[in-house]
Amino acid sequence: QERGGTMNIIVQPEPPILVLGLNQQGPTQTVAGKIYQGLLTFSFDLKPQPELAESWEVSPDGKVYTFKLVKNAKWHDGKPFTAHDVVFSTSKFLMETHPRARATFSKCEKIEALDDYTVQFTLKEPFGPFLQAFEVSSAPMMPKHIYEGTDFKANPANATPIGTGPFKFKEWNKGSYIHLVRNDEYWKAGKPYLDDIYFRVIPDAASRAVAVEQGTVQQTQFNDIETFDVPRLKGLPNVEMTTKGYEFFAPLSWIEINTRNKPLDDKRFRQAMMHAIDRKFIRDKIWFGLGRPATGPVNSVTRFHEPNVRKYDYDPKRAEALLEEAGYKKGADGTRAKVRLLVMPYGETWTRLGEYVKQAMKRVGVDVTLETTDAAGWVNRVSNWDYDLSFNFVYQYGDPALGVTRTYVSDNIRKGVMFSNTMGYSNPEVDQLFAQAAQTNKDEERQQLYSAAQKILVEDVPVAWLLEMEFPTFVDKRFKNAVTTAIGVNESYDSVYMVKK
Amino acid sequence: MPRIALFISQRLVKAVFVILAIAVFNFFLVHAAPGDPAAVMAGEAGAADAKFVEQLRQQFGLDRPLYEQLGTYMSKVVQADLGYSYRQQRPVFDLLMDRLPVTLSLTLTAFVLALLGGIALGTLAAMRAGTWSDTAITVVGLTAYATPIFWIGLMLILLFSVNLGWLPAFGTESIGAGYTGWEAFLDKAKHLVLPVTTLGLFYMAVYTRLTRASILEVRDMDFVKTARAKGLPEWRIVSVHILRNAILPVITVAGFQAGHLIGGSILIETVFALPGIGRLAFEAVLQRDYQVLLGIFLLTSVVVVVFNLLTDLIYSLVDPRIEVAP
Amino acid sequence: MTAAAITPSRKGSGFWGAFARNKGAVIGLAFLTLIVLMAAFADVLYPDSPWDMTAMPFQPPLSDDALLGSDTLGRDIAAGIAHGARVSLLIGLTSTAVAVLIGVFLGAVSGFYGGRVDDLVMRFTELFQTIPNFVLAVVLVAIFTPSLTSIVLAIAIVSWPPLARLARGEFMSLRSREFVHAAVTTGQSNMTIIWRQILPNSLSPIIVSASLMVATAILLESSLSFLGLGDPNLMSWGYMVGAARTVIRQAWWMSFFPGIAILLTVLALNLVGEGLNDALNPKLARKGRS
Amino acid sequence: MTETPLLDVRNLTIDLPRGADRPHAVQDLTFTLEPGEILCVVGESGSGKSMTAHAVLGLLPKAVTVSAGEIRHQGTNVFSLPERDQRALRGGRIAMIFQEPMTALNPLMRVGDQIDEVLRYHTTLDRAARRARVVELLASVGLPEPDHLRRSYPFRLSGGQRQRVMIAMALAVEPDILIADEPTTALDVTTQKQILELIQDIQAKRRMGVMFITHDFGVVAEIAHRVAVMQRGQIVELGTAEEVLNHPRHPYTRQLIAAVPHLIEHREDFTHARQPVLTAEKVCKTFHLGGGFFTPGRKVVAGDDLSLTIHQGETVGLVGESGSGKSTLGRSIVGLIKPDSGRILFEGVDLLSLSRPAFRPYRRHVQMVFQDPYASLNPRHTVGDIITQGPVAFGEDRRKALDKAKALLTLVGLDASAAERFPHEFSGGQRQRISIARALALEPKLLIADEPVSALDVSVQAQVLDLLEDLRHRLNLSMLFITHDLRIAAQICDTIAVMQKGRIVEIGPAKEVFGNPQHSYTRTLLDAIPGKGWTIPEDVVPVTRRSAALRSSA
Ligand SMILES: Nc1ncnc2c1ncn2[C@@H]1O[C@H](COP(=O)(O)OP(=O)(O)OP(=O)(O)O)[C@@H](O)[C@H]1O
Ligand SMILES: Nc1ncnc2c1ncn2[C@@H]1O[C@H](COP(=O)(O)OP(=O)(O)OP(=O)(O)O)[C@@H](O)[C@H]1O
Ligand SMILES: [Mg+2]
Ligand SMILES: [Mg+2]
Repeated sequence: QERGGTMNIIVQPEPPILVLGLNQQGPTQTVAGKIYQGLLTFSFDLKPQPELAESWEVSPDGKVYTFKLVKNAKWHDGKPFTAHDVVFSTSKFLMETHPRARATFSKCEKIEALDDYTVQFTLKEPFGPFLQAFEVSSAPMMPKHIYEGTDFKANPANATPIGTGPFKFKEWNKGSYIHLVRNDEYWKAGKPYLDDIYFRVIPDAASRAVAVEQGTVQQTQFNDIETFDVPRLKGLPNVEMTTKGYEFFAPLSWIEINTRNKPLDDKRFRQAMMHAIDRKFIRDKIWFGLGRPATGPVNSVTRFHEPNVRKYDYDPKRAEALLEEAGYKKGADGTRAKVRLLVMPYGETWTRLGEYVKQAMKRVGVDVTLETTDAAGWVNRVSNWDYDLSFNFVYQYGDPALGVTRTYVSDNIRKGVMFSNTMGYSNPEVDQLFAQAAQTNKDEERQQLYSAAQKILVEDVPVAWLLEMEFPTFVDKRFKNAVTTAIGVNESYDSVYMVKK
Repeated sequence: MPRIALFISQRLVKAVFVILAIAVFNFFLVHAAPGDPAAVMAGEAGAADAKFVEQLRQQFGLDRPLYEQLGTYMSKVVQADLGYSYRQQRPVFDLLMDRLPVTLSLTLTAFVLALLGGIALGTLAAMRAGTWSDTAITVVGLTAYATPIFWIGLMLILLFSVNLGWLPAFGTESIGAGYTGWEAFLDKAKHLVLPVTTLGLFYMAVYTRLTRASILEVRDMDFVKTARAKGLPEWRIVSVHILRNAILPVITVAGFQAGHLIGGSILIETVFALPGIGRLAFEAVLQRDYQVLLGIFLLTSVVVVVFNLLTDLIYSLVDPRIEVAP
Repeated sequence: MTAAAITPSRKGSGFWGAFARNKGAVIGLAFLTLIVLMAAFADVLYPDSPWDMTAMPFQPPLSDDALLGSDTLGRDIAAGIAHGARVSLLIGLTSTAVAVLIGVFLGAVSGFYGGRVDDLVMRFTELFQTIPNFVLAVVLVAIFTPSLTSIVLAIAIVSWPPLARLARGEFMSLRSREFVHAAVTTGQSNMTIIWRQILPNSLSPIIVSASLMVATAILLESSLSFLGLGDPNLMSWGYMVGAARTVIRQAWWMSFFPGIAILLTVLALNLVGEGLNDALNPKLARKGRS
Repeated sequence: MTETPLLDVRNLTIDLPRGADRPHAVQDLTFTLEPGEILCVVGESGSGKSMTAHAVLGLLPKAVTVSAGEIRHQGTNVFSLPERDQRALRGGRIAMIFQEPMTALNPLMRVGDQIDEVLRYHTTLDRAARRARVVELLASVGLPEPDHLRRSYPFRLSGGQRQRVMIAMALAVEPDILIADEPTTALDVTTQKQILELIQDIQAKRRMGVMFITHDFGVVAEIAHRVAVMQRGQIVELGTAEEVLNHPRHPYTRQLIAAVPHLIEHREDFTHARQPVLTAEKVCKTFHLGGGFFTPGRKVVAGDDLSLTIHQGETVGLVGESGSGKSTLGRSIVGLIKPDSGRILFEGVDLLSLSRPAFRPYRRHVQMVFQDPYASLNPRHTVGDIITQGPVAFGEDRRKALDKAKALLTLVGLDASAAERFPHEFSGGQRQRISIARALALEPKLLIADEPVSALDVSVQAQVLDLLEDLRHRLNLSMLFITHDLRIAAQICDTIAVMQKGRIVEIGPAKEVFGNPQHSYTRTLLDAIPGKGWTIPEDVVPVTRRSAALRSSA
């Protein structure tokens, strides 16, 4: 483990800004994760690990969380990092700018610094996944001395982000690359090892693949490499592929179903869809082997997953039977029903998926008309419920209370809001189970409640789950320790090093 | 030359009106779309509550009535202020200026090469009309003209970067290589070879065809006969008498297209991953970045207008008959 | 402008004679006929939908179940090309037709009436010519969401200005021709003059540029599809190249064949257009050869 | 003749490419050109005059080849010379002037440079010497301010000036042969006269051999020493000017000469007792050209206080040089142009005060025959359509109109079956008959004829004029006849109005205007008519007499 080396990492799309507190898009997280840090990070099995907090305690009633901070951490401008920064970040900055953090920290009654290196959070009532909210993207620590009393979004310092992380912002050539350099005064002694990290913007998928092959870049993550390139790149001698490091996100994809519209309001129709679509085919031929067919609303790597639920095997006959039963008889042209499918504008793969679903549904007599739109149109239409079917995938952030509940509970049916319960699914029993499960911090109790909820949901099919998605991370074999935690490439990379030959 | 000054001021006044009209037209066009930048950002954030979207809308001024937004926009345009891109957190003008060098170096190089090559090939073909070299030039030109530009780009990448490994396939420079001076220039030039070739090929075909047709037309004119009757050598007849007269329609079309090269560069910049205006435009459409999109529209309109003006000027220099008439 | 320019080509032998003398045009016409036949009989050649996954994915050309190979989802490339011919021709023809309608109407009005009307129409045309074509097309399609209608309209909207200028020029010059003056002095109405006297005589250059415009429209459509702005329910060649570009290195055939199909069709249209030019505008034709 | 001729053309045959209207452009041509001689080559259009000239210079189009014969320049066979020497010959020893002064100069080059080019490639003079020579040349062809003119572009010069520049260019290195291919056809009579004098003058001074191509016998009579008459690629008659002009032997020559319009006295005087049909009073028209935001643009006065009366059965001739405003007046009368002021009274009604719909009924009474028989017929309509469109527009039944059209076609000397054919299937003269039939279809009272024969060959011209003359008598038409050819005007007009720069400078009975011109401009015009000294020989029947015979027999 020696010092030195430059790492080129693809970043795509180009982040709009690097201040993680202000923007939490995927690419921002990957880049800013090296600059900013959170109090905690997570092991692959989603157990909290120390980062800026060296230890923490939870009171027995689950309402008081106390964190001890590391003492030698410094901001990139040399100012010490203290408990006051934590309080400022969680009670002021993120409350204003970070929707996810706002949801979590508004559950706090008070947040206070007991001394310079101790912070205490007191909750109004117990909240099971509270610790999950301290990872770097969920609660990045922001420097109080720079932002206090300013308009956070308009602060000129946003152009030169200041964090506590192992790498400092150096230069941003828009449209081309972002250059980070080693933070020589990093609080972990002897770290980091790398001298420079370049994040390179390469918008064209084919070009990204070429970049990996030619060794111009040493790492790609998330969707950087289109699925069809994965098998080929996997075979390259100079890189290694892993799908680990996404456990915290645990994305789950599904067909979003507007249950207000006919014929989608009929449970049997939705069940028929589950039978009509071959999820193995999708995994193998569209995602080229990445991912696992989904069985229900909770990803199997997320906590409280319940495997024993109703199974929907690929079975067009069964699907047709269900459609018959629901009264959708074949018309003269062999069509039972017509629906529209608004394809998600996030790349080729989703377009292919749309084409597949169209053909698969046609086989059971349902005529699907594809509609495409840009990102704005998609968000606009889905959040305003102007669609029949669409695709979607969401991150689960390690705990059903953070990433699953929001999709299915009826008090999250909010017109105009994306990633809410846009399906319009409403089941009081499910609402009840999710509410109870969030308010306890006893794991067995939570497991029971979540299992019950999952069974009901799988029976009701509010969305047609497709895949527990996996993302491939390609890393040049010379670089070690890139993926070590459940947040994978969003880690600080303070322990990544290059093996020189 | 007061005549020229008069002419220019006349054209400028006209151009300003055209550009303002375009600004208004674009404003309504862009706002006719469903969805707004706030929605996109909410979508990309992966989670959004109503407050977040509301905040964004307010910040972008999207909560104001449309006419008010138009008023604000136009008053800014008049002051040459292109607005602020909230998505990119930068003034639109800065964004455009960042991207402009790439696009300009791509399009201008392609344009100049295409024009020179096209005129040379067109002349060659026309002067040897009917021979095999004419046929060859015509066939190749027609093929280049009929081939989708993005497809040529892909095939060139496949051949020269992937299979042969001679040239870089994307980007504008080798990052982190630390080149300076001459080396840096060479490196950039190398990155431009494939995109410029792809973009230039199509336009070269256009100019070749045009030059050829124009020369064939001029070749039979009376004054060429006069030149022959004077006993001038062939090269002088071609270069002084035929070419100079034949070049005028080529200049017109070329000037017209120079501005439109930016359109063509959307495809090129996408295929070759160049951070230029074209790609910025495409991204801005998909992300509903109104301010950027309007800025690009304005910029390209200005470029087109400037090029038309230049064409007219060149025309008036080459052709004494055009008394820089409006 | 002499009488030769307006000498009509009614005589069958004259038109076909002039057309047939251009070898390229004959080849182009033959090829175009083939493509039209392919489009017409696509349902007979490949009765299944081109979206059907009939083969194993990534089959190279000449494999058992896919003559030109299969794509990433196992769809037959050959079927896609046959059905894609329909879409390309449909979009090329309809958008050209719309552009011709807009362009000729505006150009005719502008050229015939002149003066203020002309000024107004020409300023309007200039507006459209100042915004780069392709940028405008991309924005239009993106904004009105990609569908057959929006693509056709977008292509038409960016293509009409040259036609308007052409029609204007024709109308202007024909308007001052003596046979038009003769029509005026014999008491014919403006409508009759536009319709019966001028339009038929301005048609041949319009037909020639329309035929070339079909080619341009097909290219435009393919470029839009390449950027992912095609109608998702239609199998078009541009879509095929666009969808296959990402796998170009594993499967060259997926983008190669549709690319060739576009190339050949556009080429054929251009050749036919030039042939038409030779046959319909004999003055230029003579210059083109000798 | 002992000395070798300057130019000796022997048995020259030039092949046309396949598909042309005949196999040879010229066939078995033999003639010579001596120093100090002007040889005029005449003949109808397409007879091969230009081809012969081009062959001498070695400038034949690519597809056209010399298949037999030889051309000797001072004894050496031109064809056997290498390309270099041929080039030296061209422009150096043999120079050429073309028909169209408008297009024969490079529009993008200063005229001085264009002359300079000749000197550069055919002499060893240095820059300054060349410049001096250019100035000298320009002066020698009678151009004013040669040093200034040298730096002008061709578009700034008038047609006559350009032709002078062409001549200066041709004379640059003192060639011994000058070939002039219809050098004055595109020019005004007055300018033509000057150019002809210039050529004669220079030729006499330098003892050049001049081959002068023309189809105008007036010009021939003016300048020729010897004359060669060509028909369909062959020389049918060759002899001294005296012989050919006054004692033509070949029937074709006789036919050509017979068709020459001639300044002759008008045969019958018009009596002014009849009713006026049309009166123009103080008609003014000014055209405004160009102009933009800041520039006012140019003004052209095409009509300035024009007054004129046409009586029933009268033919009024409107003559004057190009651009004097003749057509503007004609067009104003038929309502194609709206004058700025003045009145145009048709049978007492002021046409100019009428609205468009109110004007329409009068249209049928005033019809027009246009200059160009090719451009005035819609090529996409059948002749029947063309003739019936007018009556149909005035509500006549199509059937009936077509029957009438057929009758009209016979009247103008065509077959009734012509109605089914298209204009391009007819010759120029026949087309002009069709457009006359169209004008007559509405049974007009007044016919405006705007240079109806100027685009036609002389022999065809005579036929059409005969026809008009004949119809006028039969139908008792009034006519405004616009022309720039005074010989034609003299032949058929009762009254003559002479126009110059938008004004009518003289108006009166034809006899008086020609016999005793009052205005100096009229005198200049009359003076400029070429070949005045020559009268058509007695044994060749003059056109008018023939037409009178035709009329009485009909
Ligand atoms: N470039 C050419 N290619 C083929 N045939 C030609 C060409 N130019 C002229 N001809 C033909 O050659 C013949 C002689 O033409 P030429 O130009 O010598 O006639 P001309 O006597 O000069 O007539 P005009 O009085 O109209 O000038 C005509 O039949 C004409 O159609
Ligand atoms: N429509 C027009 N617009 C502008 N100027 C015109 C127009 N028509 C004629 N003129 C100008 O008016 C003047 C008189 O033209 P007109 O056609 O009446 O002359 P003309 O005597 O008939 O000449 P020509 O013998 O050449 O036919 C010319 O200088 C001409 O350029
Ligand atoms: Mg001639
Ligand atoms: Mg006239």
